[in-house]
Amino acid sequence: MSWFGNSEPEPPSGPSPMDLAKQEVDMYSDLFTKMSGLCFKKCVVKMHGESDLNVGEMSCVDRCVSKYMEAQEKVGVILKRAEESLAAQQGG
Amino acid sequence: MSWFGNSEPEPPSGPSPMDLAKQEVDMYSDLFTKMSGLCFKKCVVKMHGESDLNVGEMSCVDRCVSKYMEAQEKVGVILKRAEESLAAQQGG
Amino acid sequence: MSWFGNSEPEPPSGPSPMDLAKQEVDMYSDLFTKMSGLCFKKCVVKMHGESDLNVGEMSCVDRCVSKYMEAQEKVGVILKRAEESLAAQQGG
Amino acid sequence: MTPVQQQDFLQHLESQQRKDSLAMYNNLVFRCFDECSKSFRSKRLDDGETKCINVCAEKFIKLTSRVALRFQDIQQQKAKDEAAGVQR
Amino acid sequence: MTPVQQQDFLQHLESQQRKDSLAMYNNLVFRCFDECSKSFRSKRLDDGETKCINVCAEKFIKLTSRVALRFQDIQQQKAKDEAAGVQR
Amino acid sequence: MTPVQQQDFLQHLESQQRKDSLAMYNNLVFRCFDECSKSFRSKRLDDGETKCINVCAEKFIKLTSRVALRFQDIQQQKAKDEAAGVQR
Repeated sequence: MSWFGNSEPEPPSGPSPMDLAKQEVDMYSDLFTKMSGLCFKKCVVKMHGESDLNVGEMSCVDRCVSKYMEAQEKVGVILKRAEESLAAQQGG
Repeated sequence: MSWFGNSEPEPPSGPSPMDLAKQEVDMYSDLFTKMSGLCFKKCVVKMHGESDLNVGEMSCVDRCVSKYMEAQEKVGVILKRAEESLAAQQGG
Repeated sequence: MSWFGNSEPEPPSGPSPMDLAKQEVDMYSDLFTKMSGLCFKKCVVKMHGESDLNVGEMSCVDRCVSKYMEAQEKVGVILKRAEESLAAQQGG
Repeated sequence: MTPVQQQDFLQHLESQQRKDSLAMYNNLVFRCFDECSKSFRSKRLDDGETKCINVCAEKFIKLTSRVALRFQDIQQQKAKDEAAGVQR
Repeated sequence: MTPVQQQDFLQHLESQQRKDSLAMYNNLVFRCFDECSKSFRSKRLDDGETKCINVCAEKFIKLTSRVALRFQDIQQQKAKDEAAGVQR
Repeated sequence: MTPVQQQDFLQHLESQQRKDSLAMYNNLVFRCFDECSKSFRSKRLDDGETKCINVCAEKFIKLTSRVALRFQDIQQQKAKDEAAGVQR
């Protein structure tokens, strides 16, 4: 699985399940950080007054998370297809 | 200490002092990188002429660092309070 | 090699060649991520219509990569000189 | 996974969470200072800047908890859909 | 490097590539959602936003492959220049 | 900490510093190229872009050294305040 557009040496032995599990944990925490940051930027504009989220901000955040996760899924499908066509090209 | 708003399984054994010390080193280097980047953005605007910092830029950087560290402290207090109230809610 | 402007304790034993090799791999992958992101921002503006890169975008990307790598080299020379003068100051 | 691996994995999870908390702390200061710092004529934050940083930090913490809950709702819903073989 | 070190290094290379792919996935979603999400009146992406995200993701993937090829051309050219003692 | 742990910690400190230097190098190129690159009609940086990148890099390096000194002054001042039980 590599975007460097050239054939890589066959990896010696597959990745350990532990390594994969850890990378998934890191991936979700990166996803969470990015989604929170972006929904904050899009939904919370005024920094004066109340320090609670108002009703508008709360519903904006809920919709932002739902749409972000939908985008995550859609981009995942596109990346998968690109990977498969890359592998096909390299006779992988 | 987690922002995922749900109760986590009790960590098996506490973090090793070595792990904590290493994380603190990483935290300060991340703080330093972010502070330098932001003070550069706020204090250094013109990229032509002299390649030394002029007097105005130098005093701006000194004040930027001082205010940034003050913000670091203030946000630390707020995060600590939020953590404590989160733990209280979960009967932590 | 440190920007913290004070003399560091002599590192106990030099870094292992393995550690250096791994850091170089990480550096190039960070360089690649930054360069792709910046050239995307500079060369790909419209997100509607064709999902292929048009001729203009393709030549823009080629030039962006070539100029980015030239900048990488030039900044490398400047950093090296700054490091040497820092070491000279500290009688390194 | 063997008990030792499980232990190691929980250790990683716990260390990752601590890393995330420290990273969020630094991100929060960076974001709110960038948003709220207006001038550099003094070495101290003025009242307006301090108020802005407090509101910014409080709102970001509340937003993060809310995002965590919505994120879990969606993951649980997806698991149920997959179990029921439903493709949303 | 000893065979064991080589093995360890290849393992690192392979794990780094997987990490890069996951990081690119998250970066791609972040960048294209930031670029393409216009309003938050509904919980679902509308057609315009979906189309924009698709084009954005496809173009970014194609751009990344092209950057990789150009990057390799430059590295190979540099190696040749160095070998021929040419200072461009 | 035992001598072995101390050795390990110094090793980590030293490796972290190298990582920071490489990260600063990449950040510096990213920031100054973003700031200074104006057009993409040629494969080479023009004189104006080259001059801008040089000034940007030099200023950033000088700023980083100055931030490091100010940062240390504040940390030392905080340590003294804490020792004297002073709450600024």
